[in-house]
Amino acid sequence: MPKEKNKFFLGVFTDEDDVKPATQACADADFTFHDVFAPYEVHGLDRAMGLSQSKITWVTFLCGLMGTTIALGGMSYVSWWDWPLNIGGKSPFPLPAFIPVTFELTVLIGGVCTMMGLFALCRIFPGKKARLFHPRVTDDRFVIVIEVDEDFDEAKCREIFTRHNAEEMKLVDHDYAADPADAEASVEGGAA
Amino acid sequence: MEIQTQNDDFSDMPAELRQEAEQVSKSRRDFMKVTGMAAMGAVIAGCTAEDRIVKPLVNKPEGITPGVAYQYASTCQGCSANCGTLMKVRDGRPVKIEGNNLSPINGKHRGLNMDAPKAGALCAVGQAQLWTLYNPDRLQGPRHKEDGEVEWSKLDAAASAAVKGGKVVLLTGTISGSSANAVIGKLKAKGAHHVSYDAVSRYSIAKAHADTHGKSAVPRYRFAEATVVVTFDADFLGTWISPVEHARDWATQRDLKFGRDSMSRLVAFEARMSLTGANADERHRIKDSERGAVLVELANKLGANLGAAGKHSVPADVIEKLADELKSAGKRGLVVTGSRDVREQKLCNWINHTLGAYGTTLDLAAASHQKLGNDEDLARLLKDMEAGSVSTLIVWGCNPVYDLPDGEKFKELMGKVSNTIAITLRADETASECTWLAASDDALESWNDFEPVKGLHTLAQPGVRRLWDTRNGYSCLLKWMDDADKNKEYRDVLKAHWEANVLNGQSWGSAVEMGFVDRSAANSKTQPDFRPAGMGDAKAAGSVADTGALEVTVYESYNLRDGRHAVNGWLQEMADPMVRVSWTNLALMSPTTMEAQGVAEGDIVEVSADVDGRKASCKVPVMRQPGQAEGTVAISLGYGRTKAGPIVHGRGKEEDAVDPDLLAEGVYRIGGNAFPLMGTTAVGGSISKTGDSIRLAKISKHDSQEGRPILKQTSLEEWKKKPNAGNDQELPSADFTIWPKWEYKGHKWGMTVDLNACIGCGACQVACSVENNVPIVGKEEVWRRREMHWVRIDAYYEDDSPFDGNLTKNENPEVGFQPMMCQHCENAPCETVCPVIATSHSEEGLNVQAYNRCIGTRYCANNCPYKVRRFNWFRYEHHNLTMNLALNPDLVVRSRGVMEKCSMCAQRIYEGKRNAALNNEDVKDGNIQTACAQTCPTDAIMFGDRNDAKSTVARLEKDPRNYAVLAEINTRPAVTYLTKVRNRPAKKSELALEHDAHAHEEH
Amino acid sequence: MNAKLAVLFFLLTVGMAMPILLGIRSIPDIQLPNLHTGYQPEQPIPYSHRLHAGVLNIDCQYCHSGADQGRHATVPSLDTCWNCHKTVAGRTKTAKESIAKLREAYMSGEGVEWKRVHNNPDFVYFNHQTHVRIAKYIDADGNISDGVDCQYCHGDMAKNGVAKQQEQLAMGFCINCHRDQNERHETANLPARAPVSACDACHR
Amino acid sequence: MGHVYSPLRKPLVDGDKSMHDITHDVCRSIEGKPTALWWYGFLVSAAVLGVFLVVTGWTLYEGIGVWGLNKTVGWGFDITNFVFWVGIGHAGTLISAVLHLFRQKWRTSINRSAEAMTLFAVVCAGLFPLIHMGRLWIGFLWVAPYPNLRGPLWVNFRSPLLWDVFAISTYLTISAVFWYIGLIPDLATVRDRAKHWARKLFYGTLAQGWNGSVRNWNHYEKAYMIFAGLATPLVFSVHSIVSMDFATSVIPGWHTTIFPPYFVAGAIFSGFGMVLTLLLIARKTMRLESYITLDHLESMGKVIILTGSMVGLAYGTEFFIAWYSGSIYESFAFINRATGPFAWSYWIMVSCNVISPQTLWFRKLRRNPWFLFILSIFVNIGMWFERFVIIVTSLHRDYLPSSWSYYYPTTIEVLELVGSFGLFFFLFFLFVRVMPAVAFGEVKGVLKMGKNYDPTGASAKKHVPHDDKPAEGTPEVSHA
Repeated sequence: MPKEKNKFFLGVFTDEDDVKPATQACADADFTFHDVFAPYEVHGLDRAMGLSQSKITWVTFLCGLMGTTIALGGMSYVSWWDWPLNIGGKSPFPLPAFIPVTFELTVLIGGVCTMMGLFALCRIFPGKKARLFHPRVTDDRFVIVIEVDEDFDEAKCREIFTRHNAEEMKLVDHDYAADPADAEASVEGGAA
Repeated sequence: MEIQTQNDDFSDMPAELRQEAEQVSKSRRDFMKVTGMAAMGAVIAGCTAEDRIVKPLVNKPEGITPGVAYQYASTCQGCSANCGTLMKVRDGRPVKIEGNNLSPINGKHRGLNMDAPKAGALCAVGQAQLWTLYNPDRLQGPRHKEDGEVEWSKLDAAASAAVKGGKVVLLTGTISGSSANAVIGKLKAKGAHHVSYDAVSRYSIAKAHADTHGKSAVPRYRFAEATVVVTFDADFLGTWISPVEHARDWATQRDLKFGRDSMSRLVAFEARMSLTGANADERHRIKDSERGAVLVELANKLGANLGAAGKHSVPADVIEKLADELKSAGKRGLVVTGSRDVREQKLCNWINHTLGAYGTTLDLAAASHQKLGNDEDLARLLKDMEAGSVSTLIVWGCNPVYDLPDGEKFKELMGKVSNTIAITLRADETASECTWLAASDDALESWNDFEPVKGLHTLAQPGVRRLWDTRNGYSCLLKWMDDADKNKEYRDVLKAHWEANVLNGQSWGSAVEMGFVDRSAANSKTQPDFRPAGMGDAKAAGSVADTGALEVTVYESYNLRDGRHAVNGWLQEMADPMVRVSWTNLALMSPTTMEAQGVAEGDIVEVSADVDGRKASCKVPVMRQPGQAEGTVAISLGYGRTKAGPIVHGRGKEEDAVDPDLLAEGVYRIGGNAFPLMGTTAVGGSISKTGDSIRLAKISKHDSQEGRPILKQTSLEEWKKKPNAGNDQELPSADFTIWPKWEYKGHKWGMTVDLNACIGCGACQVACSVENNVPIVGKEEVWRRREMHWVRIDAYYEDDSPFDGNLTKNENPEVGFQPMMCQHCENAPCETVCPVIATSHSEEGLNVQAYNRCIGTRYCANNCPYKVRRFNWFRYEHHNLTMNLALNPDLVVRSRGVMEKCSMCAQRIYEGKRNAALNNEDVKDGNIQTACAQTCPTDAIMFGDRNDAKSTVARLEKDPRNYAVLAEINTRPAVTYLTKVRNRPAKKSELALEHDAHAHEEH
Repeated sequence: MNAKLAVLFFLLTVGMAMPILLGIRSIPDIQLPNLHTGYQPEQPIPYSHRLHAGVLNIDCQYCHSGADQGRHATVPSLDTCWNCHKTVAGRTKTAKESIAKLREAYMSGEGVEWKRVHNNPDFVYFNHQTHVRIAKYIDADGNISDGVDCQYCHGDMAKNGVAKQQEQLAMGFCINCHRDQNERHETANLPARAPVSACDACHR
Repeated sequence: MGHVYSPLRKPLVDGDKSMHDITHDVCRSIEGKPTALWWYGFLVSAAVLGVFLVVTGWTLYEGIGVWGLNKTVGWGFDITNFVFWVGIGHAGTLISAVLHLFRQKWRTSINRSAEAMTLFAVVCAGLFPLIHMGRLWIGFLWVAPYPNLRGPLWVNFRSPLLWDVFAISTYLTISAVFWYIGLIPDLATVRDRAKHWARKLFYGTLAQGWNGSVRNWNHYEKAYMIFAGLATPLVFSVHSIVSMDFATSVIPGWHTTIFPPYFVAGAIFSGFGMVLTLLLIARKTMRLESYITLDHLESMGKVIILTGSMVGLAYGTEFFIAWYSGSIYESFAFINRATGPFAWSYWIMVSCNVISPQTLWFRKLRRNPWFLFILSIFVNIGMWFERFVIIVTSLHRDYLPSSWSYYYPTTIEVLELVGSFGLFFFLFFLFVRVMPAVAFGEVKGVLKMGKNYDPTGASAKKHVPHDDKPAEGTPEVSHA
């Protein structure tokens, strides 16, 4: 986030087939994206925005590995190191019998950590207030939010947005947030 | 174990304790207080630490440490065999009864290994005697029929008056003791009459001998001397005269361990399938009415000239062969019969005499005193009562209203007697008809003496202070007859009598410590001469007409005997070992007979018959019994008591499902009373369906082993040719394993069961239940297959016919018994699957179960191939608090929801190790015995250290007969079995294996 | 993935797992909270172990005479107390009162209801004789002594007035000692006297 | 960059729905007043749940003895129900995760409720191993390896039952996480439509401030893929591990190496059966015919016939191996299954699981919702009996004939089975009332799928590019 609070220029779209090329065009024009908003996952939009691949895979991998280590280490400790009991005449270190729990713990710890990693990377947490740039951005509107910085050329941006059938364009303050309660109104407006 | 105690009872306790205890009133709660004080560790109640109170004694008696058990010798009074016992007394209460290892009646060499210490055998009934002691349903004080509870003084006054005038009759069971007879002699001296009778009478034997040998006595049978035994309905391994002694003796001749290679032969002719018949090498099914004819024919074949025998179904060549066998056995042959017909007994006597058996296999000189009942005396008494000439009747230790064939009539006749007094443990059928009920001590809280065999005097001493306001029966008699000893404790009377008559200078202390004094060496060795004239019309027994009607056979049940143990929960639940249906007696019929009669299992039928001109009937459910003679129905005695009171088990009161109307009247009855159907000769009768049926509480639902190699067996012939005959199953090597094997460095406990010796009596089962606090659960739970016994006896009916889904169809199958307890597998499937390690393997080779760790998933039980784990489905508790005193304090009572199983008596193992360590020595083979091995009358179960090369168990591991059940699944059990060898020609299936083996050898 | 990264991952993973494992390892040494340690109920007679066992130096087994004879160490019967106290009247006021109580309890035959301090649960079998008379205790240096000191499990009673539970006496307490001793017995070549650490030694 | 929409593809959403229509259609059911039908279903299931609570309470109070089990048959309805419900719990994750990995877009309309079904089925399943413990009050704690006063005594990692503890709890956790992650965007939509403060707070908390940022979608897409990747082997592992409860034992009929794949196939079979049952009900009562189309049903029908035949093959294989092993115990166990006292349960199993699905070879039947509904019920019954057959018939006659016995279930056990359905449906009704039952976020993503569908097939070769870029060579992919 820039230190001095820039204004935002946003364009609202209704079709993913419009927003994707529009984003691409904005990226090509070297505009600084604040963000792009979509009601559902639009494949390729992140790439169009110029985002690289998510790092969350590393979280999963490392935590999964940790799960494996904890499982194997813990089970070896419990059955072999701490008190090797004679159970059914079997070895105190029955490796094949450890496989299921090792697998489960790998998945469990990997999975739970991935969830927490996702929340951390997305910076979301229970109680966080969602900042919306359009009342219906979680329903059926796509919004491209461009930061109004030194590279920004409003005319060019308007041109790009219009070319891609933007429903609405406006310049807003940096603390702008739409109220979802306006959604119904905008539905009627949109329908008209 | 050695008797390590003072030679006395608690009346010799230090005066202070006695004083203190006497201050406390005798109510039950106070009793708890006394024992609570004595037992420092006894847990009173509560689960939080803050609540636990410990109240030490004010004065501690010398020589008794709280928490330490002491053994006291005594005599079992469960039946009239009078085996020697040792009471394990802890904190003033007996917690276990075991056989006295020194007793000539039931002491045995452990594992037949002469170096090993001896152990004392006891049957299931003996093991279960604690129940009677602690059951609070017995009389807790003297009573009057109408007035209820009375003072002793009032009763004494009335009884003394009654004893003084008129014709006084004392009616008892067998009373053999020297001092006991002295007391009764004193009463007789005052003009009273003494009549004794046995509910299940052996008077016919005495009577026959009176005629044929001039001596009215039951001989002492010595099965240890016999090589050929022929039994005609005498269940000598189960209930006949002195079953523990007979079983022990018989088994010594069946032993093929440690190089012995000969076996006695047992041939049985019987109508019902008895325990003896099940163990016979050859068994023939005959109706009761055919018995005489077979005896006559056998006698004829042995040289008697009794004329043609009547009709019977046994092929002539069988009898011919048997006669040859007997002839070659000579004086080592023995023929016995359980018949109540004197003529048949005489035929027996003739055969035994002809064989020359008197003096070897049966001894009339040193006769048995175990059945002294005199049926003729009884008949006279009945006549006198009818005539109204009896003014006072004292009934003691017997229950004629219940157990006389015509009990109803006896009850009627009692009305004609002006004074009726019962000396009794409980208000049973007879006592409740008496005016006065003198509450007698239980056998375990009173002094007594016996002479089971001529010259063998045994003592019974109390193991506990009287629980309630009761009195020794002899003290009662002495008081009532106003004897000089009337104010003495009976112990002192007994002691004085013994010192004068029995001890012969031996010290009283040593007699009490031993529990008996053996003077039988002084017996004459000469047998009375046979008097041919005495035979009389014996041959007429051979021509009893077969009416063609359904014959009714009644027999003494193994568990309840003549009914005196009907309120014993342990015995009710263990069931008769042959029938294995708990909590009722049954009308047993062969499958074919059942079909012919149109009845099904569980149908309640009324069996009725004309017995000696009297109409009698009995209502019981039907059960199929393969091996029973066609056209017969067998019902066991001992059930159907109406005044025995309820039995309280882990699920509450047991109720009779046969007759709910009775229950509504508050009468608890289990099964039907078959005594009315008891006749001298064969009884013809009929059965009719009542339309009701019940779910039978069967211990086992399936009797065939489906051709699986579980109970392995062979014949003597084959075994002689090939020592591993019957045990030559090829197994994959058990040595291959992907894991390193665990080593057992110190002890490695194990058990060997000799299937040749196991007679299936179930003594181990009850011994185990008593030792290990195993609960009884009642009919409903047993029906659901939830009996808790840690050791069960599997009975397999050997059968060549194909699997029919339920029971064998073979009409005369062979039976094999196999005790099955936790096998303590080295590779235990149960251990692996427990999620919380509630079960694991000890370093001494045992599969241990930590009950308090168990969470009750039942996975271990599912995964147990032997199905020996028992789950506490409910909280099984003793609803009667005094019954808790019978619990063994050395191990816990399992709560609900946990799995339990045989621990190989861990508490006894640790005790043995502790004792060895105290003496700074290694554990000797035989010094540690599990409860089952300890009591086994035939030493079928042997326990020991498999790592000790000299131990019986380790030596038997090398025996070619040794095998592990289900060895093919490689569980490596610590319990192994020895192949059963039958002394009969090999069967085809057994031969086939042998030929295969030969074929292999040739290649 | 290059080799450097692989090493980094491995180190990271182990780095994450080790503290957890070491944490578990250290747990048996941490005394987990226990309901019973420190239990010191008020007794009907405030019997002072400090005075009797400490100052007067009376042997534990003089009173707890069952300890080498059987399962229970036993709370002494009143005649044991009275043996001395028929002549010893006590000096302090408390002592005099207490002895008067004892006298009353003994003479009347009422007895004293003590609160039990060391309570094993019902499902635990413990035998004093085994530990006091039979066992050999081998310390860390290999010195063998006959019997386990009372103090090992009961703490130093002479420190306290009224009896108090000082050790945890939970299964961990027992089994850790059993297993240590087992090893030391092996080392000292005393296998026959090695304590059993199988379940059935205590749970049966 | 844009989408190419193949004319060969049929639309996944019928009717001409806009994105907002979809939002509205789905949210309507959780925003408006519940329908009478919902109330009816909810109350009935709550009542049945009440029965479950009562009988389970009684079982805990009185002891496991209130069931009909005995020393030979230690598991009956309890573990049968457990395995049954775990099996049901398989299709949800499978539909969601595996189909996601395989890019099967038809999953979108059903995956949410299928996942919910998984979750609730696993909840029901997890209850039974708990209830079946003799001492639940300590057992639930003691199966966890936590440091304790017992010193070095932990848990037994050799025990398949402990593997179950880990497998089921992992499966429940990961399924819940997967479900919740999928829900977040939809919850954000619901939040933004909410009027009442309480709803705002509730959905706002759960949606965690999600605002559709593509920066977040970037991580989300990856994470979702990872979850799908984790959940897929998990689906297979869970029932494999459950099968090891039996496969690692020594009891003939249990000791079977083919159990893991056999159980997984059976689980998918039963899971699809249950999904079908629920979908057909939901489709009818919630008027979701536009979203759950006949094509969906047909696809599921095909899965059922495949897995049903696999299960049939497994039954045959077991018999073959029992004979081929030459073990008398093993062969008897299977003969006893088909002809013994429990033969009735065996033949119910075979007719429901193997014979009845074969009717689905006919396309007409595959596309007949009523027929499919009846069939799915058969499959559910059959699969319950499969577990019953495996558990009870193997146990009741194992090695020693002396211990052979029968098993008479008690009313309590039957009520617990019925009651568990009460719990399941109670949760399900709660779910459809509170959470968006269709993953409308994902449906919107496939809305355009098949919009160029040409039923005549005439335009098969004639691609209609939507934007300026030609899409030659990629006619079949749904995205570039």
